[in-house]
Amino acid sequence: MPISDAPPIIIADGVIKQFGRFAALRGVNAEFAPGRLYVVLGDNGAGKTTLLRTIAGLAQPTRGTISVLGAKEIKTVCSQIGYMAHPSLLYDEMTGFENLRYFAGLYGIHDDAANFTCREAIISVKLDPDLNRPVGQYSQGMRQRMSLARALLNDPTLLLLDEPFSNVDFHSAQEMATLLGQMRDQGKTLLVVTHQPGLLEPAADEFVWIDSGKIVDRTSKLRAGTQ
Amino acid sequence: MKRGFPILAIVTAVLLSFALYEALIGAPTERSMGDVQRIFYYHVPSAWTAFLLFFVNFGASIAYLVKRRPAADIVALTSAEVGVVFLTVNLVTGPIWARPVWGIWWTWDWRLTSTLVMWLIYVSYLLLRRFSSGGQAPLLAAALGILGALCVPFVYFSIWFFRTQHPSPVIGGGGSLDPRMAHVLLINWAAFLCLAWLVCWTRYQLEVAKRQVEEAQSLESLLEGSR
Amino acid sequence: MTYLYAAYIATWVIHGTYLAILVRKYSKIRREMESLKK
Amino acid sequence: MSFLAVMRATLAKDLRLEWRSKDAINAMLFFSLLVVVIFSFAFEPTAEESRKIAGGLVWVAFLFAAIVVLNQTWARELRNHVLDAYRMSPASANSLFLAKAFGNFIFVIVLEALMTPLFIAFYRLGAIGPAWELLPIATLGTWALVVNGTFFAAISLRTRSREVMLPLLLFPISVPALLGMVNATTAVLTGEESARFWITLLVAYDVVFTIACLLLFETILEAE
Repeated sequence: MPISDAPPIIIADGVIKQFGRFAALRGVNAEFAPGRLYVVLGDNGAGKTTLLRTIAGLAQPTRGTISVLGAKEIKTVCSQIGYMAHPSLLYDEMTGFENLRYFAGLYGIHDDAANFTCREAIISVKLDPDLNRPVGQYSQGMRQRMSLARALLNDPTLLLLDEPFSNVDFHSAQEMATLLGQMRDQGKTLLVVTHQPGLLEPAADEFVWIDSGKIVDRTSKLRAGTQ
Repeated sequence: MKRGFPILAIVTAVLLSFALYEALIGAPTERSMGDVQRIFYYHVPSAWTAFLLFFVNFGASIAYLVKRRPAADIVALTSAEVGVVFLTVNLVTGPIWARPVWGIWWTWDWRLTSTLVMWLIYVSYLLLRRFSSGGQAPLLAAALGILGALCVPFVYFSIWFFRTQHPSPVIGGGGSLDPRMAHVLLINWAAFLCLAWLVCWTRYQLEVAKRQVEEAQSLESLLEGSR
Repeated sequence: MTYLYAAYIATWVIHGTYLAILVRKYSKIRREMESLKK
Repeated sequence: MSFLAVMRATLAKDLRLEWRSKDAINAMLFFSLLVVVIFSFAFEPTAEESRKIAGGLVWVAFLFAAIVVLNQTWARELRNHVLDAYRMSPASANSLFLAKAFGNFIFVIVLEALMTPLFIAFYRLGAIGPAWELLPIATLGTWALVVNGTFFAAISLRTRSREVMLPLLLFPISVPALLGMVNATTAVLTGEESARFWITLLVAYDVVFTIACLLLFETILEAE
């Protein structure tokens, strides 16, 4: 594994996140280099989602600091971050294209440019941009892919994906995994939380193991015996 | 600071007893209302103290939003809570005075009504503090504190206009006040201010202790999990 | 006169109640502190 | 100009969502219809009597109906956590707030336009004073309800039992505005006095609270 000289894109220093008395993160110290694909693994409730939300700036660490793309104030670099959450982050009553048009507007992409960007994003996840059906009536797999398309709208340099393959059929999941690999090759940084690390094994640079709110191990190969 | 507390407690006790003596025996008896008028010496200072405390709440709310210091938040909480207590005294003694003088417990006179509305505003503030938890609670409370304070002049102005259009019983004590009575009133106010200061101080220390305990508890749960 | 006394008593009952609430809160915190020290 | 563009897009999105689901407007309409009917049992709806209390009646009905809409606006953003997507974007918090406030304003105004004929018919109302004044009164009064309502709905969103919290926070602070609306309306209906003072009061209230909400909203949105 080549050691990159570029400064880390994410630096977490003693990050603790508590909800009342429950500690979701118990002191995360980690650096993530740019242009890599990281696969984040761990049991349910280990703190994977909280880690992603903290990096995305949606949750403030109770203690410790986190800096993303060189900024402590994550809001200032938010236009370079793409986030795909477990919920779809889409309006069920609107079609996929309408949804994306709206969110593109939030990033200052309007009119023809928005039409173009949204079509491209939808096509890149292998969906039909002209599909005239509200997202609420999509299958779970389609919704997941549309959700990924939404995260790609602003052409982010850092992508945070929370369970992108859950409920997606095997074939589509493989296609998505290939797409993620391509994005890494374009120089994007990806953090992917998943229960199906096997799909990403060819593309992944590093596997990050989380247990009860701490990073317990980082390996370049998937350990034997996991799924 | 520690030694200041008993001194203040003694000063308050002495002042309160002296003020009580002055109010019951020292002050001259009002001609038309008789002894009942002596409620005045508890009724009015309570209201003034409450207004002062709400003003402190307003200041502390702004200070918290600007500086984000927990101390400002505790001051805001303390002043609102003690303010509500004092305003409750004012609202309870009012009808007890009104009954023998006007023959009715309550009238929708502008002063009574606007004081009641103000009481409602700050009770809703305390409710919000009760029903929100976590790191964001102080922010929400501060926002409400500011809006509530902005609302107070509107409340008084609108209700004043509303009720003066319709004739209503006139409150005694308005107009010129006997200098001896004014003297007693001021002594009582001083005594109640001391009491308010004392109670606020206690409440403040209590909240500080409570937050320290919570901090320690969360730290403890943090350590337990990492074993 | 009864009204006067009623008002004064009511005032002190309200203050007393509030102080009692504070004392209860304090003893609760005290207990939690004790359990923490262990 | 991005501020206005985002605001317009959000408003259009909200109107479209409401048009497709019609959740809020249906609930609101039926609710105020119920209020009209129930109030008619509370007093004899003869012309003379109703003229005096109609102002209060109408606005209480609209206030309760507005609560229904206000709870809906943010609930819509919580489904699928869409609000997170907004919070992660560089778009300004205030364009979201203004879009939401305008959206609610439109819903409540539509409701008022639909309900007013009903009130007139049921309670045999008619204005003795200058009826055109009802237009600015309705506009200013509705904005007063909606601007604070949108703000407090966003606050109560982050508390436990949020649907209950909204009226508890909103009603006390809305008292001056309500007084303004009710009295201005009564003044016009009875024609006994001028509504001038109350309209001025509403203008002042609207200005102060719109500015205050705009200054504070970003903090509320960024709070987790």
